[in-house]
Amino acid sequence: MSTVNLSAITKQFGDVTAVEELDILIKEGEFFTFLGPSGCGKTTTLRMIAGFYYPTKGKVTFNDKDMTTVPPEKRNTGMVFQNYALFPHMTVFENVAFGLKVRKITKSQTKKRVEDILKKVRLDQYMDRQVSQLSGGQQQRVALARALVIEPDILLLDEPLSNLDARLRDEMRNEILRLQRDYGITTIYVTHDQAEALTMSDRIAVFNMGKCQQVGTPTEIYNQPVNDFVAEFIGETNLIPIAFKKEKNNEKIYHCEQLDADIQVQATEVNIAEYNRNDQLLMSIRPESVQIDKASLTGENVFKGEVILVQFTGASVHTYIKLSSDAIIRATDLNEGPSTYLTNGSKVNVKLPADQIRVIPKARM
Amino acid sequence: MSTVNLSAITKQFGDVTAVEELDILIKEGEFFTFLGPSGCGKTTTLRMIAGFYYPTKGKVTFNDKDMTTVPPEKRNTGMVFQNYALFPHMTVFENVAFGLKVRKITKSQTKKRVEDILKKVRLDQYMDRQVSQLSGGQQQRVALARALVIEPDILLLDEPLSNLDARLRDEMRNEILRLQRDYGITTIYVTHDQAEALTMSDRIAVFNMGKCQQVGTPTEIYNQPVNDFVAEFIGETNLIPIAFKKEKNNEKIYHCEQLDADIQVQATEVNIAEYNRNDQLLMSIRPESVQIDKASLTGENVFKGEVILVQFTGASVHTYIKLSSDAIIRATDLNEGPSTYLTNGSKVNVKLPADQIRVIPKARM
Amino acid sequence: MLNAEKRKTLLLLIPVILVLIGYVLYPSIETLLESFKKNGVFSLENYSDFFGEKSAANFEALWNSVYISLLSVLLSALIGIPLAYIFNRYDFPGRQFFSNIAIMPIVLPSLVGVMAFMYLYGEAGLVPNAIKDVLNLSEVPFSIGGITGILIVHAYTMYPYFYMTTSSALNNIDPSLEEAAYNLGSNKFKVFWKVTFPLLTPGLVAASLLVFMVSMASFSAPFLLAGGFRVLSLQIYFSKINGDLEMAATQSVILSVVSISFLLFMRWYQDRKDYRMASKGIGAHRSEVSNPVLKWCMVTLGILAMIVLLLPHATLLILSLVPEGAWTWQTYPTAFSLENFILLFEDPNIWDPVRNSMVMSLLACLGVFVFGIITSYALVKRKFIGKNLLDILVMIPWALPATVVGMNLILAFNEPSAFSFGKILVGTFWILPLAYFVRFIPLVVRSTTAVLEQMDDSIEEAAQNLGAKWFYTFRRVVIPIIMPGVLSGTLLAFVQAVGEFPTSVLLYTLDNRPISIEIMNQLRMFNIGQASAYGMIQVGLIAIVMFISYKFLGVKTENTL
Amino acid sequence: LAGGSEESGGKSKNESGSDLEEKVVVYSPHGKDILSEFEAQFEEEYGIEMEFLDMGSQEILDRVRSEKNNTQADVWWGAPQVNFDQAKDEGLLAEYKPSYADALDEMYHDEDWTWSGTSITPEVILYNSKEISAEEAPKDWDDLLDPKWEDELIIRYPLASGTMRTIYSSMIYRTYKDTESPDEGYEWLRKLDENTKEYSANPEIMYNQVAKGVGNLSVWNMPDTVMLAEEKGYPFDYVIPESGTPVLTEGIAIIKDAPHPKAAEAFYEFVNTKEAAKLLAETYYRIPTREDVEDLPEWITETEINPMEIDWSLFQEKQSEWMEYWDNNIKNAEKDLSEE
Ligand SMILES: Nc1ncnc2c1ncn2[C@@H]1O[C@H](COP(=O)(O)OP(=O)(O)OP(=O)(O)O)[C@@H](O)[C@H]1O
Ligand SMILES: Nc1ncnc2c1ncn2[C@@H]1O[C@H](COP(=O)(O)OP(=O)(O)OP(=O)(O)O)[C@@H](O)[C@H]1O
Ligand SMILES: [Mg+2]
Ligand SMILES: [Mg+2]
Repeated sequence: MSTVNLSAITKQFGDVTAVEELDILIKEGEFFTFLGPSGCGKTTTLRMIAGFYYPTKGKVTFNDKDMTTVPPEKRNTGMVFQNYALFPHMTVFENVAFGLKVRKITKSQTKKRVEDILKKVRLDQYMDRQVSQLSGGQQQRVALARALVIEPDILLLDEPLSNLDARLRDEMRNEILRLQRDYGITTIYVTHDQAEALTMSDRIAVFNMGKCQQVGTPTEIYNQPVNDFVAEFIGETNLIPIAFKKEKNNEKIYHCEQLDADIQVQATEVNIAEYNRNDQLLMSIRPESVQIDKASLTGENVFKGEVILVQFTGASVHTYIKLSSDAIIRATDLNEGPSTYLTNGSKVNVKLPADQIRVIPKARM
Repeated sequence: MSTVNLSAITKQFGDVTAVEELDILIKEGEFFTFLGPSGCGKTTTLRMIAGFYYPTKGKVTFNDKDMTTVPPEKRNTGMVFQNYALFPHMTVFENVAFGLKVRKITKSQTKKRVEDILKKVRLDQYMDRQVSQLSGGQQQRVALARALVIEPDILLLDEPLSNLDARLRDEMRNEILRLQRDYGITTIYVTHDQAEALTMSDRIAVFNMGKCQQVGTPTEIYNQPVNDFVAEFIGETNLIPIAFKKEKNNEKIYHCEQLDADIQVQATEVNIAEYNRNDQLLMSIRPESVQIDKASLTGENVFKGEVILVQFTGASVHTYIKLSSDAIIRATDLNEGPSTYLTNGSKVNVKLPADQIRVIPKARM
Repeated sequence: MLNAEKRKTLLLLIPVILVLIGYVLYPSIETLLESFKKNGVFSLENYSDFFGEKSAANFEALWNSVYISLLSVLLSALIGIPLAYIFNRYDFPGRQFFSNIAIMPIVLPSLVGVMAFMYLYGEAGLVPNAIKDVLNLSEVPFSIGGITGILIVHAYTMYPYFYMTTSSALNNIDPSLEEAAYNLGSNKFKVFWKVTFPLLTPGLVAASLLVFMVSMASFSAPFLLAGGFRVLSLQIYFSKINGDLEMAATQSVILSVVSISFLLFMRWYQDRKDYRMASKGIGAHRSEVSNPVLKWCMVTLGILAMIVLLLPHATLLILSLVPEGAWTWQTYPTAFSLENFILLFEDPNIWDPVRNSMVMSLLACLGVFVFGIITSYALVKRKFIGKNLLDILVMIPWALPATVVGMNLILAFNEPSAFSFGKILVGTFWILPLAYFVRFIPLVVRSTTAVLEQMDDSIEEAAQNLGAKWFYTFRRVVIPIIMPGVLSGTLLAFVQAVGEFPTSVLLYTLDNRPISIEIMNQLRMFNIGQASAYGMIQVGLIAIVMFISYKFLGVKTENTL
Repeated sequence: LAGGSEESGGKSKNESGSDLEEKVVVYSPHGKDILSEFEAQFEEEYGIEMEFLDMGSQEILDRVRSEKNNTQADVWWGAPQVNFDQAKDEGLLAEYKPSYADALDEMYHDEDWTWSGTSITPEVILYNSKEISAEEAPKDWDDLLDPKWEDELIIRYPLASGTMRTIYSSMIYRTYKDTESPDEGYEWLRKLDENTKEYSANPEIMYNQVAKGVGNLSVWNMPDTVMLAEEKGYPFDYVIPESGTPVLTEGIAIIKDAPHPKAAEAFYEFVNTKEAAKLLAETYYRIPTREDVEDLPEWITETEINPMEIDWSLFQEKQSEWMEYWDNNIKNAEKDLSEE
């Protein structure tokens, strides 16, 4: 039930700059996700919000109240630590009850709430175990329960589900979302699971090397990435360098060196990202948008290619197609059984629909 | 370069039975994956192979040599611990070099190999950092590098990539696979990422509550699960209780109470799992095999339903359709842009193709 | 058939058990036997005496000993833990310096130390009289003596046990645990009580044991500060002086039984919970403090503590600088000169005792260092039957009064035995290093155990998995991680060995006369000035050793985390 | 001159080297000053090495006892006769009758010559001469019980001190010898206890407390009191109780199975020559036992000592019991508690 505002935050450890000039405003009750490669400063940012690090520069405000140097215990945030940080001398129950005890909740009330949350994270029969006797995933769930049970103003979750199986993760996700919606808890979530980030988040911030690259809703981030880093980092994509050639009606024509061909792209905001005159340009097309067919295809941007690899990933099948000596494109299709898989070496036609392509600049480092 | 044979292994901690009567034979150079829900005994099994636990009952053999009570340092296994277990008093370099030093590799050789592997896990510029100054994912990669660098006979990886982003995970996967193939290292892998398990593994064992449910290749496991636990755990599926009615030509007819209709299933091995006469039966159909259309559909197993939820997950879109008061079915389609999404409440036709359904028994607990 | 694990455990245990049996159990058995003898024949009379005829005095003594010891534990903890916490958790100017000062009390030679206290705070002492004169009071406002005196001296001299074990344990606590507690809304106080403090349990248990047992056996303080006050250690001494060796033995046995019960109780208390910090990966480090007010409060506190802590040393210095006769009836010393030092240095052999003390302490510490590490490792990380028994054996040299330990060694080694390789050790150079070794085993074992209890097992497993043999793992992984604990234990042992008196006096010979004997002799000749000068030399020496070990080893221990 | 002494040293070595062992080991509580001086003189005279261990007399007894199987020491120089008696009973001492035996009163040696006395120490009442004038000071033991001295006495804790044990036992013995019962003596000690401010654990503390006026009276031995007053500037003076005072004998003995018996005898003789006795008296305030020493310092010749008749064997027998009684029943432990 707080807004969180990070203004121009920088954090340095000695010479290392972990976070640089970060500006983010997280709205009340929002489910906000930090996405980014390992070591890009997500944990560091969370820790500054929780109050374990003081920013080297910049300000942290909650609801317009300056919190930059307020000690952590006065911030009413609930955090799931990346390394769990469970109290080894307490049982599962005691670990989870800790925050409630501190808040002077009555014994019976505490017991009820702890049992409740433990049931939700499927650990009710482990209540009296020492935490060292739990498996990795069980420990992670204790950490999660401990943060959730206090129903904080701000929930900070640092990869809280990384050690859980898909099924359990799904349940936990729903639990988190339910809590977050019911109590309107502002939630900041760090995850490496993109599907998770995309399904759960109200908005996402994509980080790279201590800097924020893009902030937006999941569909914005996925469908309208601002640069190649974001496009490549979120979801699979095919990136091929291109150069602007000309504009024609409501289409733009780009030339692609690698394919030695022109590419037509719809001239809408969705298909063309903002870029500067001297930026290097790339076209990005998601594998699932690539159409392949053994028979010939009609329309714009159709190329011939050869299947070089078919990969099975459960629900879907990836097909890698070589379009030219240095351009390989990947297409994803739903798995309809082994009989439908293409075989290596077969010749196919590939279509890159003009309304599915996005032109983006290369990210500046 | 070893086979690993677990025969009738049981491990108890006090009253808790973590692993029960496990029989698994892992072939030389195989990439073998353990899959299963949190707390099902994966780590425990790995630790018995590495030699940190002695089985309460049963035998561990490598290449027909009984290793049950051989101490860990004589097993030449390389393990990535679920909690990393990095040496806190050493730098990144020293951590990774540890195993080589023990093996009396020369200084220059060690340096070369460590630098090499650190480059591969993208940590070359962190060589001289103390491990406490690394981010979670960076620490995990140190643990990975430390196990890989010694090129062991058997590689034991306990969720080695859980804290990495998708891109890095992809690279690391390839690195592991390359090493594994080049040196023929027998690899046992624990992961919660199904796509990972399905793409990388030669074979997969699915665990539940300390017991092995099914062992098979990824396609076997995915397409021919032996029971509802496996079907549900690996990939998404729709499960609906049915009862056998009659056989007709090369089709079997089952009755479905919930839909109040008969279901036709092809009578092949792929579509009908082995079951006993008094097993409860279920039909399983993967969401990507469910066909939906606003227009009417022809053929067998067609039902009418109403869309109740559309979920966007990046590359694909999930649609939940209510077929009857207590039967909801999920269908997955590729994401072809917001314009193609169905809206809640719209009436659709649903087809469950007879060759995509699998009839399975309920798992006995 | 023995599996590899069991074989290793056995291999570890054999030397440990041999040493303990040879140098602890075998000598102590003499005392036990003695306690069951009356005029040379076996009888239970001593015990029936203890609980019968003389029970009033004995029980009074026992009770006094126990409650003084418990209070000493409490007071030492109250001083040691907060100091350790402040010096290890907050970064403020001079932190390193203050934290070194904090262990200075153990440097004070015990007898001279207590006397310095009396000169400071006694009825005729400097501080009460200075206050009286400044405020123009008719009476001194306070003076120490009696039980309060004993407790104050105990707290002062024993809090370093708490300080050092707490410091090394604190450095091993994963900071993210405290952060988690803050995050859940606890204030500093709560975090300390509910998280930090319980996690320090292994260290606190170690320190409590050490302090409890030292106070049980403490001699100088009750003797000097409350001559008539009955405690068990004095009863033993008087029984011995009165020539009733059997009763002395009986009382020693009772004292050990109490100490060992305390040990078992603490062990039970500690074993109820788990203190191994097995969180995933390694947490980030020292939390930051940027409150200037707090910072300066800390500095002030540091300076104040330093003054109080160093006052006895200063008194010792003053005493050593006062020429004979210049501070007898006078409230304040009337003259200063280097006379005492000059007198001392006129003796050409002045450095002999110094060298002896250093050499013997070094030898003993080396032994204790190696033995302590192996033993605590076996105690903490290995499973075997009879662990409690081993633990008791380890603690016996600490539970028994020092004189009794000395007597035991005499009885055991004034004839050839297998453990002395067929030689008579009494009367040779080697008996004293051996005595120091035996005396200080518990110190190193306890402080090492405390740190080992906190170590996550999987770190060791990782090393083994990488192919490291047990010994290599031990050397390269375990030892560096537990080094702070081991070093603090060994340093304490060294410092105490240099000043060790009660066993030295029974065992020294012409060739290995240590410093403490020299100080005692000066005292006996009423040369308090020269005794203090010698004391100052000892203090200086130990300070140098501590400085060196900090410079060369301390730097490394900082890196361990 | 230097050459001459060197020559004589060499000569004596030649003379006596034939029957003396190469060194003599002495255990003694006399302190470095005395011992070093005698070491130098002895080595010069006999040309053999003297080694000494300087430690308390109780410690010597313990040590001699513990070294029984492996004797290290030759001579035990200095301890009250009770210690020697105890050692004798345990069979730790050798017999030796010195050449000056005739000059010793039979009070000052053991009947079997296992030890002989070298000096005597009379016990006295010690007072702070800055606070109490000579007239005011108590004149006899019984004066100490006067209520005006309440909380003025500082007493060295008697159990641990030979001197104090002797004084206390003597107080009991004064009446015991007639009544055969210690009760009157106990009563006397109880009254003394009432006037006692504190019991000090060691002499140093007692001196300090008396000197600084924490309490102004004590009982102690005469030589130490004189020495402190004259050498170390303490404001002490003493009164020899009129009714008589116990006199302790300090002795010397040769240890049984001494490794260097001949040298031991030489040393035994050497430290109790007339010259030596005089030196000890003049410089170290020790009253010689020999009756044939002349030109003794004034403080010895001037003061009149009235030695108390004491049956040392009775002391030996009863002392422990009496002291234990005192410790358990008389000593007021509350005293230590009550002062804050
Ligand atoms: N030392 C122990 N004492 C008691 N029970 C234990 C101990 N270690 C593990 N267990 C229990 O054994 C079961 C299996 O644990 P294991 O660590 O093998 O699970 P896992 O499959 O690795 O799970 P995860 O995916 O969560 O890591 C769990 O239920 C766990 O609680
Ligand atoms: N105490 C420290 N001292 C020095 N550098 C540090 C410290 N803590 C973190 N860093 C560095 O700061 C950068 C950001 O770290 P952070 O933990 O925020 O990454 P992250 O985004 O959480 O990564 P991951 O996904 O791997 O957990 C990393 O490069 C890390 O090495
Ligand atoms: Mg992180
Ligand atoms: Mg696990």
